[in-house]
Amino acid sequence: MANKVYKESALALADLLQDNMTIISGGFGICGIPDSLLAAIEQSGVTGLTIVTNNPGLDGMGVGRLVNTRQIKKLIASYAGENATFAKQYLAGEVELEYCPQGTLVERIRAGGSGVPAFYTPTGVGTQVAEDKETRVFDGREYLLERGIFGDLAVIHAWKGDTEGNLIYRMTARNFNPVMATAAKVTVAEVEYLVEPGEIDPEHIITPGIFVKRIVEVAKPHKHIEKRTVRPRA
Amino acid sequence: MANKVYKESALALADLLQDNMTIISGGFGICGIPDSLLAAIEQSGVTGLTIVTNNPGLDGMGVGRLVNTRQIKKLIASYAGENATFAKQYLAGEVELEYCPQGTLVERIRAGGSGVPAFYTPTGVGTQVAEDKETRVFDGREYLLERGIFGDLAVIHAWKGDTEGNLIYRMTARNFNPVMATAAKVTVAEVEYLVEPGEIDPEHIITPGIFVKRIVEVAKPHKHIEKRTVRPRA
Amino acid sequence: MPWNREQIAARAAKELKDGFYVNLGIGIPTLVANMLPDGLSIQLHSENGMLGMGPFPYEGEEDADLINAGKETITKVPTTSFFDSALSFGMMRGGHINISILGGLQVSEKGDLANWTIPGKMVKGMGGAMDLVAGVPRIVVVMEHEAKGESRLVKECTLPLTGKQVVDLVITDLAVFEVDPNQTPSLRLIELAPDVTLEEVRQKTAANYVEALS
Amino acid sequence: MPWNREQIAARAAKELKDGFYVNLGIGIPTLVANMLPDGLSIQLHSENGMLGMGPFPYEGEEDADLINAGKETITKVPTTSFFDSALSFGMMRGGHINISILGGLQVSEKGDLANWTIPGKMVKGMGGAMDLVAGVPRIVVVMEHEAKGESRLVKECTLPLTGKQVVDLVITDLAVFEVDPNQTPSLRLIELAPDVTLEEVRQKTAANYVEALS
Repeated sequence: MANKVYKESALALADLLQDNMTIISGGFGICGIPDSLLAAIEQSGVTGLTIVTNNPGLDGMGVGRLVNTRQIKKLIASYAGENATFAKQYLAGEVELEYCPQGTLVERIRAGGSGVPAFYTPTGVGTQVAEDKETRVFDGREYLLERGIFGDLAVIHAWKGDTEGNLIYRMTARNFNPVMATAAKVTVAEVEYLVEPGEIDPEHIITPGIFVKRIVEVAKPHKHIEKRTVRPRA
Repeated sequence: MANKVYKESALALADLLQDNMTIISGGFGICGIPDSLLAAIEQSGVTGLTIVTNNPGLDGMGVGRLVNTRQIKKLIASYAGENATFAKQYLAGEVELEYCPQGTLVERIRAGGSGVPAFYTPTGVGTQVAEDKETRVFDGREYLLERGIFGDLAVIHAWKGDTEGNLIYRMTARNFNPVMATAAKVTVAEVEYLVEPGEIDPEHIITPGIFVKRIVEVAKPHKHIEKRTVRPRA
Repeated sequence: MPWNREQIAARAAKELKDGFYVNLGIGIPTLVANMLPDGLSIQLHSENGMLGMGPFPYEGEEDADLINAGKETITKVPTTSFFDSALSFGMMRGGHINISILGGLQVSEKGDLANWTIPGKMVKGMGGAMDLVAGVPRIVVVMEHEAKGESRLVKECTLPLTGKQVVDLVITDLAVFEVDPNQTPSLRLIELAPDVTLEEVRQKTAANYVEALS
Repeated sequence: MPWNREQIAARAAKELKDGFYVNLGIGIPTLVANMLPDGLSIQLHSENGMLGMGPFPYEGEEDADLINAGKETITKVPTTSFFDSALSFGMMRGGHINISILGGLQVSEKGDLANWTIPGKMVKGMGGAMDLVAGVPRIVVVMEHEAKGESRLVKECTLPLTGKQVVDLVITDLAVFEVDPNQTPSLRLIELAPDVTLEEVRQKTAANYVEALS
């Protein structure tokens, strides 16, 4: 009987990683990032990667791991602040960066995962995002043609998953993860809690198991906070 | 303070209904249909309607109510079987029918609700669905250009909703409802249980309240079963 | 002896492999649900927003909110998930479902499928059939070989198409054909029902095909 | 006396109406969250997948899984819902969010906005800003009137654009301008900060505008 469960991130990825592949990675900032899977990619030493992610994390954290080791050839992201090493490499021309507005980025990934090769969007019309892109007017308004994105591999982080690959997320750690889960030849999910089928209410499942080929439990990951903001107790 | 709650379906719709408007209606078969809201539309007597729904329900049930009263000018649907009155009217040329493949239909509605005016899809290439539509080749495969749909009014059925308009659904009664909730100038939801904000876990909410302008509780709706299939007890 | 409906379904069930996500059409395909190979992990997809379909409910346990694409009452299983129609069709169009077993009215020798309407006769509709054939990588059609004495395996479909060059395998009451678009003719007879002869298939098949029994 | 950052935010907060869904950018816009008009139902949207944002947590109650678009720890409230990034940006692009209050680097007299990068200086990115200005029906920009002695209200933006003709209202430390694309010039001065003179605004504003104080 088909088994999706792997004991370690490195084992889950071992036969999947190749130089010059396209990897889609979940997370917003360092929230909801598949850090254990990214650490395994770092350790593997694969290089020439095209990484699709909202932003390249912090120095040595999340996708930032692969920045430090120069495993990335090209980054497709909506934001690249907060990572000084990436900024330095980019300004020195050592890494490619394709800026994609965040909503366009997630819609391109959703399109790729759902068999839509291209769509029109109002976002970016008249800006440098529109350079070299087709435009078209519908009902008097101008739109850009944007293409779907489909990766060789997607790595995502979920809170809880069952052995069938059904996943749920926790608060804003959900972000890009469920969409990215749909948009690669192979999706590997790391989860904080691995449970049996039936333990997650079928009404609450966000990512159905069909999208998840492999799953690995990463017990008690250390989650960093990028900007700790608090208020005084009254 | 803004109030979305209405006491009755008729009151929730009273100032919204107009002849010749486009109404998007949730449900698959007669499962998850906003029958109370549709009954109020029937009662109102508005006519010349364009109805977007997966299929026109059964005789006098769901959208079938508006078939019997001849309030529909045009139906956009993926399926029109199981409703003899509609079939008769259609074969007599008394009502327009635009067939739209089910996946294209829901994607057009999703596009309309999320600001995407048009997208390409492989569905229907080489069939009568492709007649009069633009085609385009991406990466060696042919696709059709399909337009988004955005209604004047969407009527949907949910299981539970809070006064802010956050909604959850029950099993396969979810179907088109969450997508349709996003795609109209005004969305009115009928719910079986109206609760206070906070009573639905924010992780479980399927339709955030931003999409729902009005909400009405329809206590204990009578739910019909279209095809009762059972197995013998062992 | 030609296969009956159950036997056609049983032959189709052999196409299912461990770990597959499967969409079954209405009619003969529905029967496949009762013939899933033992010990394999197979999840059934229902276009109206469900993966992991269970059998019909026990009498008295029917729930109007839990139906399949044929509007029949069903049940859930431990692996079940529910979702909306957009995600459901994203699964299809995006190639995530491994195989679909569908009924057919006509299949052409190039693998075109017609199965959604008979003009002037049926007011039904394509439902999700066009999405399935456009998105699912393996399409198996199960149907009677003939309708009213006319072959359903044809040179060109005369009924409105569901999809062009989309069929991979056809299982009729008489035989099994595969469609290989890289060969001419594309249609290849690969299996006969018990006691059915090559001659009988020749007589009852309007499409060109190669006899390629193994 | 020109408005300080809090006063600019307070002026922006007056644009919020009962029942509004509101997206606040980073910087001065964030301050608006503390100035929501009492008794109104206003839900704050966070692009990373949340509606109904609460205030910062009490010390010790921060949760790494609960952040806003500025990556700051926040809290939930009874009306909160969580969702994925696709639905979040569908809300923006689809016109469901009523108003967005954003920071700016330059606003042109036609309502063009530049607020995402200074070439050669910043390696940041547009994040969700281009989606917001393309989709949200009312865009309010809050910014200092000048940067290093140069007007930020310009004839034509020299910095890369976030969007063309997208700004509806500009609130600076000196004044409030509305943009009415049906008038020439489109930019209209409609309000002054206390003790700020028309003369001072004239001197510090590079864009053409009409004085239209009510």
